[in-house]
Amino acid sequence: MKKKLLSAVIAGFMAATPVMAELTFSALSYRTGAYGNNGIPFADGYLDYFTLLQERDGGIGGESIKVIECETAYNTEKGVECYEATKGEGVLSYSPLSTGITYQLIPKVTADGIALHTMGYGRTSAKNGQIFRNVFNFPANYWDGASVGIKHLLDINGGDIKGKKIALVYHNSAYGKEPIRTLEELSKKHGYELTLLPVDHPGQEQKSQWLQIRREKPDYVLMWGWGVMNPVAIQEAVNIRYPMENFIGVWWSGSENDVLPAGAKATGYKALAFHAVNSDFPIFDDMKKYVVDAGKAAGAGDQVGTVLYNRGMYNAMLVSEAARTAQAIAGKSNISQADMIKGFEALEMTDEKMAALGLAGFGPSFSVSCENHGGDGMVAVAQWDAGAGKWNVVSDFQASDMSVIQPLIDEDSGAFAAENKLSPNCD
Amino acid sequence: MPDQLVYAMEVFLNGLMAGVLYALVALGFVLIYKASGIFNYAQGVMALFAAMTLVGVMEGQVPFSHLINAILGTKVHHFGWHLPALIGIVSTVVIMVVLAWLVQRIIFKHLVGQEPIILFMATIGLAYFMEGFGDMMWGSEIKKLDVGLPQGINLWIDETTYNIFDYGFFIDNLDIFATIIAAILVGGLVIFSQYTKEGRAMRAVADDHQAALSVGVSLNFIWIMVWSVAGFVALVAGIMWGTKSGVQFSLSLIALKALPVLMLGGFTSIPGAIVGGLIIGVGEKLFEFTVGPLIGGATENWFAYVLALLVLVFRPQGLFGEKIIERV
Amino acid sequence: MNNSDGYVTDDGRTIGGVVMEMKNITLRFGGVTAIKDITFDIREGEIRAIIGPNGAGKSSMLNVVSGFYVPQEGEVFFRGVKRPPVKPFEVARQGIARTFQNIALFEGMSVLDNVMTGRLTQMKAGILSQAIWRGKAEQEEVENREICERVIDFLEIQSIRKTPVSRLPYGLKKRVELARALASEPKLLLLDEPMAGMNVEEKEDMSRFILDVNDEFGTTIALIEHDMGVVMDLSDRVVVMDYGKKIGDGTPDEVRNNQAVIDAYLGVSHD
Amino acid sequence: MFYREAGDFSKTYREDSQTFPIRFDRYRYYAVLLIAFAIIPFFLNDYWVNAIFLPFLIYSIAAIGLNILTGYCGQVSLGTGGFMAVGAYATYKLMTSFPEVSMVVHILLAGGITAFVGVLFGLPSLRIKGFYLAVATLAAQFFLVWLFNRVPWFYNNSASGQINSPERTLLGVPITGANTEPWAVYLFCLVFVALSAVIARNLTRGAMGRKWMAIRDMDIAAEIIGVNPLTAKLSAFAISSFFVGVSGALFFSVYLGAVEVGEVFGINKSFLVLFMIIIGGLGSIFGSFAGAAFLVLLPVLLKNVLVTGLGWPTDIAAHLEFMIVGGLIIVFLIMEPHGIAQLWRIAKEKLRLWPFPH
Repeated sequence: MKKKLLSAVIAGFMAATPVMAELTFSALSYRTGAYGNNGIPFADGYLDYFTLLQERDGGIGGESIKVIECETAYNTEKGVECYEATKGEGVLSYSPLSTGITYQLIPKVTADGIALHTMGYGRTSAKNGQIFRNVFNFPANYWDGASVGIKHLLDINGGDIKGKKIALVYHNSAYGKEPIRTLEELSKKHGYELTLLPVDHPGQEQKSQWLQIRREKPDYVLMWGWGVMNPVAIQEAVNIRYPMENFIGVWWSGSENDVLPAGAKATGYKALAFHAVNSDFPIFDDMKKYVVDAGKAAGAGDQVGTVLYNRGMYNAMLVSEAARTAQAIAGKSNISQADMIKGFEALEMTDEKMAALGLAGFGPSFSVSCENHGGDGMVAVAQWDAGAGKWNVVSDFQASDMSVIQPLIDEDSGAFAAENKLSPNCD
Repeated sequence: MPDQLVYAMEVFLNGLMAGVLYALVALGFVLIYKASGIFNYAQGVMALFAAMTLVGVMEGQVPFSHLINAILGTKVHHFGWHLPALIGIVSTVVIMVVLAWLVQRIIFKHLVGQEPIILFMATIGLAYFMEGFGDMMWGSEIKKLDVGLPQGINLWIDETTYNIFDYGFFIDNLDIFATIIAAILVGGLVIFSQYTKEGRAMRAVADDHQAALSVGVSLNFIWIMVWSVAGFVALVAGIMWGTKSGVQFSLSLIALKALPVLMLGGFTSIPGAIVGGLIIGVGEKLFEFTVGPLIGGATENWFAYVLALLVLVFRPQGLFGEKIIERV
Repeated sequence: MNNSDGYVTDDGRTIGGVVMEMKNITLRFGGVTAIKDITFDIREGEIRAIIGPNGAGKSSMLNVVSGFYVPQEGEVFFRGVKRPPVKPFEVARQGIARTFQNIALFEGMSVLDNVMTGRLTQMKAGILSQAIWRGKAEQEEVENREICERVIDFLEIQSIRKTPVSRLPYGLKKRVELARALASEPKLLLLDEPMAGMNVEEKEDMSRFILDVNDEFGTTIALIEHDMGVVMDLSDRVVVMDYGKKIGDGTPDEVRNNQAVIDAYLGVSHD
Repeated sequence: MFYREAGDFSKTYREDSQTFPIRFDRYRYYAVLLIAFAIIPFFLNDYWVNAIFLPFLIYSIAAIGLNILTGYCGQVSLGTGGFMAVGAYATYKLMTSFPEVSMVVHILLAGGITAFVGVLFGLPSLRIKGFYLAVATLAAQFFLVWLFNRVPWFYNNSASGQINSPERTLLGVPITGANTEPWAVYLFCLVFVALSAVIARNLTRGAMGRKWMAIRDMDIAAEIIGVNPLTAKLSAFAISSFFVGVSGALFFSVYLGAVEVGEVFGINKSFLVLFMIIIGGLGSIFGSFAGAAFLVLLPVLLKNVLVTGLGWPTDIAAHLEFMIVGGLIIVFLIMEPHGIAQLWRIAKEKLRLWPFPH
């Protein structure tokens, strides 16, 4: 039995022996499991963008693109298997789309010298590139999100939220706990009062939390949710008639999947975003022309233009731009994994570049450096309009409050450095 | 009256409501267990599957479209029709009956007379299979389920309680509705089992397989029937939870909410399931309300189990089972 | 016949003093009284039978002796010491072994392992020694294996040593159960209907084994049996029960001529 | 022919009660050991170690542990994930608190701690039976996960709530952390696996094992022939949990290196290990290995065949995996409730007689 399987595995494994001729990227996606319904649009966007480059431009800098998709089901072990299975093929960068898997891969990619790009998730303190040499989490991380969320509240309150009551409804996991520290620091600074409301996975049942919100009437509710927790929370908020415009979710709580089940009453719900959340950009015409209509779309092809699709696409765009940068630096089109890291480290996203890509204003302009792998933490606020069935960005992209965040980052990355006997350096 | 007490009352009421939903899921377990001694772990997945099927039928999804497209390279997704809820529900019931037949025919026909634990494990296997099968058939995207159930705060209760305590209680219309449905469902089951031939046969089987056989009751038929009824209960539960949270993977986890209910109420007693459900619902909500803040909240996942565990340690037969006398 | 010291049976075996004594035992299940004020004793080396019609309370009596049921009233003396209400496994450790009316073997294990379970009370090796299978554990294993093999030879079940008991026919299972009980080298052996459901040959074998056990190892035996014939041939003294009461006690001949017993068996109406 | 035991007699009871009474089996066993220890290490790369061998070896320990409790003592547990978490967090606390102490010590201690916790949650088994107990063990599962997620002390107050295993060396060779060599971690785990298997085998073939099996087959009879159910059941819980704890410790420190409790040690873990012993074979050490190998290899195989081979979408492969695993559970329960181990046994009995079936 076992022997037979083994041989079959060998067969399957051999079927995927390294081909270094092209630029290889990995898509550690999850289309199944508890979070599958959010993983699908992201994966589709990520894959479609590369397909677009391939179909329209014949790849990046003349090199054709190969993307290996690997299903992780948001499961760390599968993630490791995917990494080990694909790294042999000269994959230039990984985007695991799971905080858990990110923590798996950080030591591995460090040892193997491969770039790891975690956009809006993962280990926040990886922003400190002097310690996490080949881990990148631009353009924004959770602590930026928390900070900008508070900034938004400051803006709509004329700069003063002293004595306001703010509740954080969070997924009771590593991911959900991320913003707590930042919010506590900020509450010291701005004098608001923070209530923590954990919701255990999966978050199907949140009556207790929302009854408490109804009783204590916090002025604002922030949410760090994921999966089914989001629609349930928004539904409950609607049920208790909580003013939706005072309810702000992180970017992982701001997709159509989350608001649609609650119907019309969800209008006004806000969510943070570090990229555009609708589909009126020139690139989508190309997307339609070269990918969807050509029948080359990943998945069902029905997700184009949704928030998570855009995020996947944005992620792919940043990765491919990093590859271009790497090609420019290396002076050759067929770049190595080491070149790719340099590319990430020197990446500059200017408005011109974005415009040229048909993505004018899709995301903030920012630049990466060795000291700063996290970009400028530019985050905007989007609001849901159930009538029109679309999200609208209602604020400018604004930077997070580094005076609060930087110390936290130094602390955490310092701890990591000490634990692993690393010395910060940029050479 | 002190606020905390008023709040506690509100929490209590909502606990009752939540308990009804738990009981609804537990009901499916009890039915099958009574009639066939099978502890059906797949009940939760059945609820998910039923809800998926309902949405799929109503929205005119093409079953297995992913698979078909992958193999044939086609791009089929929708039939392009939208059916009214009633038709959807009816056709889903039919599908659940077919499912019941298949389950009995393919699996449990071959496991008659096995120890309970083997049957239990078999249903875990069934649960896994149906999880994959359901996703394969309808896709794993989240689906909005709307069969026109009312949802949101009940204003009447809000006002009346406000006039009494000058604090308006929050009761979700959906929960009230669920309670009514559950009541009707239980009433229906009682009538069915008391006054119909099949029902009496079912009770006979529950009491004693051999005896039932000897008076010419077809076990096979009864079991298929029971699985069908359980499938129907699953559909109802699926609709309730699906309306709350949309139809998606996590629906299957509601089975985990029902297990402690069963341990409390005993696996064989329908009233037990209901009372057990209410106790768990109220217990976990009140615990979260009182003790939760002190120990950091999110206690609901384990409270029910620990409570059930403690009860069992002192009453191994559960709250409603009768004492077990060991003999050699 | 006085209870003070032993006596000599007609086949010349000397029976010693009292091993087990039941004084005024009363056992109830809820409202039902299964045993009413029964007193009798079992002596060193004798074969003692408890007989009576169905529902007379024989099995309950045996369960009291084996400590599985604790009587509401009365005292149990084992080798002169009053026995406090104890757990069944403690009784077993005092050297009382039994078989069961409807076989209670460990179906998942081989014959040998089943017999070896009879030695569990004697195996004391520490967990570490067992884990590495060295020293005390291994030595114990071998010693006890030898004892068990002797019993296996004695009961002539060598050939099925390694067979899973689930595959054995009824008669053999009964024999294996007896082997398991004997393996513990009991001071008192209780047999609950050892010949129930056996054909004549099997019954004869079983009777032979019981007698052999008694005079090879000098084991004291108490047994319940329906079959009057068998009982009368086997046992030295007989207790007769009916409706939970003792209606007769003595040698087979005495019992045979006891009017109450005759009534009980011929079913004279009780009034 | 191939498989002869003719002229292969056990002359002493010691010989007869050894693990492989038949010479042929014995030799095959030595051969396997030789290959595992002396040959495989030279042919390992990251993929084979991290994707196949480490999970296989570590799950084998967990399966052995659960098999002792469920397969030998008949107490079904759905708390395996929770107990693995205990092992993992115990190691984490130990290795960060006492960096200088050897990992071997830490892992064994973690096992011990888990054993203790296991006994605590095993106490109800004295009153609760069958799947009432199975469901009751879920209390352990959910409570432990909640606890490790809740109390910052367990993850040294790290910002993320994740635990990371820092680099530790054994005899100068790194066995945890980023810079480990495939062969090193493989051998490290293999040693634990081999020892676990031998110990488990010794315990189950001796007095302890007979007590457990007696309780499993008929607890009342067992008690009447002198088995103390308290000590028998609790010893099973303790030893089972010890192995599960060790596997959890390795799972975190050597295999994954970083763990978030809810995600890695959730209820699915409990079911996965349970499936391993059902498919592999209840009450069989070999079955524990077979089951672990099967469920570790199956997904990889399916992925390679369906996705890499046939180029199917990954989600379909994932769905199929669920269906196949679930289907196999059922098939095994119907066809062969004793799993792969039993099939293997039957095959051997056939081989013994071959080519003369009578």
